[in-house]
Amino acid sequence: MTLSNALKKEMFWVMLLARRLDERAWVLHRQGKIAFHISGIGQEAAQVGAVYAIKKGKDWLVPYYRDLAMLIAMGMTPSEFVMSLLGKAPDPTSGARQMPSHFSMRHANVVSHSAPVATQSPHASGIGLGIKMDGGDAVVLTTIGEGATSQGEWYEAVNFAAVHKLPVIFLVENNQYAISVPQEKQMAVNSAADKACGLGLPGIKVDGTRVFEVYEAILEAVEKARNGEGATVIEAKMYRLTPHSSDDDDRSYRTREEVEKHKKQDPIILAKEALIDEGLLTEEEYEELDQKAKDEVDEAVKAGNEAPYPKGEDAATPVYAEEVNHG
Amino acid sequence: MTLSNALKKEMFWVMLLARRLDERAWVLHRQGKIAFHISGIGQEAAQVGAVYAIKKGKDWLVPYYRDLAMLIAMGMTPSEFVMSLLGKAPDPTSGARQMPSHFSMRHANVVSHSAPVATQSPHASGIGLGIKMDGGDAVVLTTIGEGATSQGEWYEAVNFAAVHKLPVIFLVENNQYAISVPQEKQMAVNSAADKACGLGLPGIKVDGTRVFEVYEAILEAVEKARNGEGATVIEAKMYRLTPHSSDDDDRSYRTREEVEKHKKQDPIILAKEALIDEGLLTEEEYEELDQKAKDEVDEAVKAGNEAPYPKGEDAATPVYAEEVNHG
Amino acid sequence: MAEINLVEAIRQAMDEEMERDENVFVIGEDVGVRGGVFRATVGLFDKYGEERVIDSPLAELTIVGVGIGAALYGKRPICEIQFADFIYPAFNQIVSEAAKMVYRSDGAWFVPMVIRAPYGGGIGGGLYHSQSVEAFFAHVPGLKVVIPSNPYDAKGLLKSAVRDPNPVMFFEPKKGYRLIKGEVPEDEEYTIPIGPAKVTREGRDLSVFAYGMMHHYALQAAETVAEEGIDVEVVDLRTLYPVDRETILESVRKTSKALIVHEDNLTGGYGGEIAATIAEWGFMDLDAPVRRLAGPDVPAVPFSHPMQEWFMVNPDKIADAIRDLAAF
Amino acid sequence: MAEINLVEAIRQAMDEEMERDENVFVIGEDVGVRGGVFRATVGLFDKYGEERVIDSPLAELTIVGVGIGAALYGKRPICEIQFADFIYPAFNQIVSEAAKMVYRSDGAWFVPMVIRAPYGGGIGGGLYHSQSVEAFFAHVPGLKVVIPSNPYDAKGLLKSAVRDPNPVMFFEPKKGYRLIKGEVPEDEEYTIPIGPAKVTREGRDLSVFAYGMMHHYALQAAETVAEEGIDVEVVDLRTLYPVDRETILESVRKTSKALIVHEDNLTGGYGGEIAATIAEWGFMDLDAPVRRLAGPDVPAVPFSHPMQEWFMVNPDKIADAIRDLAAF
Ligand SMILES: Cc1ncc(C[n+]2csc(CCOP(=O)(O)OP(=O)(O)O)c2C)c(N)n1
Ligand SMILES: Cc1ncc(C[n+]2csc(CCOP(=O)(O)OP(=O)(O)O)c2C)c(N)n1
Ligand SMILES: [Mg+2]
Ligand SMILES: [Mg+2]
Repeated sequence: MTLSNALKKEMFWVMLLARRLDERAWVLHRQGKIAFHISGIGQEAAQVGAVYAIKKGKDWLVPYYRDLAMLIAMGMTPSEFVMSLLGKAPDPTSGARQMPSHFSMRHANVVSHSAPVATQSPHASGIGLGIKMDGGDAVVLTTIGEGATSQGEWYEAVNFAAVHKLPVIFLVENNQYAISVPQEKQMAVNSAADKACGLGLPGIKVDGTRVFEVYEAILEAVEKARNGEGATVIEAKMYRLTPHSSDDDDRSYRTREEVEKHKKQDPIILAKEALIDEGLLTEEEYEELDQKAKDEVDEAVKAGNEAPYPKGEDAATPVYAEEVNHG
Repeated sequence: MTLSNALKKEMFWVMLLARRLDERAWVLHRQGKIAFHISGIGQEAAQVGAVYAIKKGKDWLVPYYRDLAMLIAMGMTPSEFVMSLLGKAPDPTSGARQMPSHFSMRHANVVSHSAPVATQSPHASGIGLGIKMDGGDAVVLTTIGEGATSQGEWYEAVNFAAVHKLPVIFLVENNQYAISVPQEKQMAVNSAADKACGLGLPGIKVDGTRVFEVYEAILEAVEKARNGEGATVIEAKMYRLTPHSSDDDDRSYRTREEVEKHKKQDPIILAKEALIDEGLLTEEEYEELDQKAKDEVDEAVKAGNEAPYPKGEDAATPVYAEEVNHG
Repeated sequence: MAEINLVEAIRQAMDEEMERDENVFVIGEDVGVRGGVFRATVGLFDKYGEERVIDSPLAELTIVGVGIGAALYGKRPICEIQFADFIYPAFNQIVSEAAKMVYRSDGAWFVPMVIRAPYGGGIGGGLYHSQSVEAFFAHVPGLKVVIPSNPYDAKGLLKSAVRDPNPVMFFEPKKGYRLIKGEVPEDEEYTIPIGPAKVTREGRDLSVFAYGMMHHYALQAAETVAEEGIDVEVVDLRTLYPVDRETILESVRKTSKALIVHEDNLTGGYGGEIAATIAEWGFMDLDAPVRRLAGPDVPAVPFSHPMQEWFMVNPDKIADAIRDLAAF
Repeated sequence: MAEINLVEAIRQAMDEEMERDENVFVIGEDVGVRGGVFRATVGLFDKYGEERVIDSPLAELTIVGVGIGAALYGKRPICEIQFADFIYPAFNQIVSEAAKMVYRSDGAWFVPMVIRAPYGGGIGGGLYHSQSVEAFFAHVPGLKVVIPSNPYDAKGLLKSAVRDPNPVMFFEPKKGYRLIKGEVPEDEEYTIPIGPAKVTREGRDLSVFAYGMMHHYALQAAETVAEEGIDVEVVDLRTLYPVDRETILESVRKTSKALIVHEDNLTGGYGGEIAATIAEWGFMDLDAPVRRLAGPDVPAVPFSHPMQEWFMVNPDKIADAIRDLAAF
């Protein structure tokens, strides 16, 4: 399936919107208006490319904390994200219980994420198992950082999916660092995709800075999964262009030159160039889109600022399912 | 290094002694004299072949519960084993606190084993780390069943050893079952050795029913490890000729024909034939050795029967190191 | 009514629930053709097939983590952990994930699942086949912790657990699997609500709080001392978490003396919570110190018989503790 | 004497112990060039090199499991878990292996190691960067559990922990890392024994038992109510396991009233053990119910500020609980 021009532009728009929103979060943090931000800057191509290869509403997404662009692609609005940044009551992911970027969108089959890395991976396999049991043809896309693939949890999840030929795509967003720790201290293989051979399923590498390449790679894996051919591990390689989080100072472990070098591979720039090359975008249109993105982000921040905080005692429930009252 | 004839015979002797001891444990169980036995029958070739490739007293062994023959090769006496079978006070592995076959021999660098599978694997890597830190040239041999390689614990242990190029041999004793569960429900690869490629270290397969082949394979890995070339995963494939343990009834999950077929590959028979073929053993000598083994086992059982049980209140200590009193 | 043993009651509960709801499935080590190492799943593989009775890889994290995923999807997994001692590899999935899902998603996501595990000593299992692990979980909001003491309760509680929309830790006193027998209705379907403790023997002189195998022993001890004129009330806690504080305090109000019994290590064990409950909200009713009788503070039950006996709480030790407290 | 903060005290302890004994090494996530996400290992990488300050893979089981192996070999690992909330993947290694090694080998093998982890809420960390985990471990024979409440103790206790031949869980109140300052001798080397609790404020009217950040707050609350004429004794438990029952009971003997404070969830929390201790062995000294003030029974501290405040125990809430109990 080749992407229509309209879809290509839509994908670019989502990347751009996610980027502007993410940048604004950093600004809010510098202004002292939010306590914490963890960024997806540099990873938008992989995230948007991947999500466009699955069917929204039918397929499942089990994301991790950097997947802001993925969530925007799935329909999360900027203002919903800002609610969680500010810890405001309308935060739809957790009612402001969780830190920002611990995503959840039940209506879109996006599973709630926690902070301990790799815990999501077995869930993806379990969802895949459920789909298989029911004879369905939905697929599960789950993401993780390359560092977190060091957890036994990831290994076990992939192993189970491989043994049972489950419809799961294990996407590793390899941004080359786990906070300060570089890939070579995590693994003795060159790529997280190389781990697949030890687990008996295909392992694919893709350039994670190029949105349409990611799309193609994931789509192939998705189609296989949908056809009952089982799971795939895909590593999208890119670079974390920001510090790990707003609590991090990355100057202690990497040079500015290294970071600057990778800024030339900024996925937004690459996608923009690709669209311009294909004649699908002009500089002017880009400026318009960019302005629109900034405007939407402004709106979102405004809505966030106006929204109320939860009441303290709202935190008393729901601990158990029977306390849930969405009435 | 080729094995001297004397060593070959010694290895055979150890296998035979372990076998007769193991068989006696089954008899004791049938007689109602012991509560539990977990057997190494069928795995002696791999165990003895492996241990003869390391240097006793210098190298380290981190075994698992089936490694009776390995322990005999390391110097554990039959009577010491019988003490643990009977839960008698002189049991040197645990003072009769642990179930039988939870080995430990500190003076021989054999680490204490517990029951939760795969927990030993990270210990092996940690010992390897210690050796490397000190610039030593000892190596660590650690064993595990193929089923237990499904645990994240094993993956993490091997990964760490691979990343740090530690002197550890991860020997997988693939006896084709984890209690009732066959290999294909554990992994989607053909061999636990194939898991190595995903972890960035060599993975070697060897016929685990042939003691001298195992010896050669392990020796090569040991020499690499000693030379600073890092860890190896080795799978020795054989067949569990007995039920999982004295609590198991294997007729529920495998046919008698299947078991009988594998009895033709009994490592004791194969080793005996090899020695006879090489002119190192005659039927008569074999009978003598066999009688000697049975006699030693008789002695051991006698010693075990005569030994006292621990006192109940002996179980109160040592919980902490400062309570240890070996005076 | 038919007399069956504890493990058969558990088997029946699973069978009936699998029959009732096709979303219910079993996953664990050796639960398939083998029917479980304690035979709790015997026959289910033949009846429901390998898709619904899944022999997992030898990995508890997998069992629970995959179970959580399946539950999020809409299934009703019953995860079997072969021995409670082997639940720790799944600790992260249970505590970080299953327990916190409802809260962290503000009620959007549920994890309806049961985690079954045989626990407890006295069966020659040594350090790693004898452990009691309830205290680790009866401290985790979002979980429910259930321990039955007899076939009737086991069946009714397990059926409720399968239907519960929350993760339920269901610990089974393995020593009682064949030892503890009891009447269970044959044709009539029933459930027992998760939550309430139960007064299983009325008495005036003191209250014994126990669960699982120790509850079974407590009833025996109560009979023994009854002959000596001590009238013991026995409360089977059944659901350890959330705690049924009301039933506990009501009993203390009546007897003014409390003895808590468990086989797990004393310090930091579940008994502390019951003692604290009584010391805080039942203080004015108390006529004597709140006593706990529990396993000693050594790592776990040793293998060798005399040592095992030394470790284990048994009816005699309970009777002694009752006499002691009654005499206070 | 120099005034330093809590995290600097911890850094100094590690530095001094690494200097003293070349077998001591540090392993954890981001402990190397980054100096730890809380900066507890700053400078150690430059001073001792990457062989002794090891950036582990992102895997807590690895950190602890490899640490155990190294300890068996003869090293003295200090394992850093980045947040206590992330200790669960290592639970099996800690509980099944480290804790049981001495006992199961009848004293042949030791595991001298320290597992450090920042714990506790009030820092905007939400559900997974705020947890208190001490109750899980203060129930496991073979472990020692230590929680310092000030720089002086932190340094002295951590040095003892490194020298201890047993596995020591060392939980650090992260909210106090920079907030809690105190005098620490500059040139003079000292250690503080693991085991004894400490009466940090003498008083007659009631005893408050606390540790970590809550001990810091308890002292503040005691000062507040002192102005109202309530004379509070404060006991810093410091070593939670094994429990120093004697110091606790001695204080109750004196004051006859006990309030236990922790930030972890109430039910099944560590306070239950202290309350049970007092209700059993201090019963005759009591003039009032044993009170516990603790976090509510919800999964963990929520992120949003008002909800965090609702969850957290603070000096005002402690003062209120003191007034309440004093008035009994
Ligand atoms: C179990 C666990 N341990 C530690 C952490 C702290 N932590 C959060 S993110 C992170 C690094 C993750 O690196 P990687 O998996 O490569 O993902 P990235 O952040 O680079 O996208 C660490 C160590 C955690 N969240 N969970
Ligand atoms: C963590 C854990 N889970 C379950 C068990 C119960 N158990 C003991 S041995 C065994 C099967 C082991 O199979 P494998 O690793 O292939 O070794 P084998 O016994 O075949 O030599 C199981 C499930 C255990 N000991 N530890
Ligand atoms: Mg990364
Ligand atoms: Mg096997």
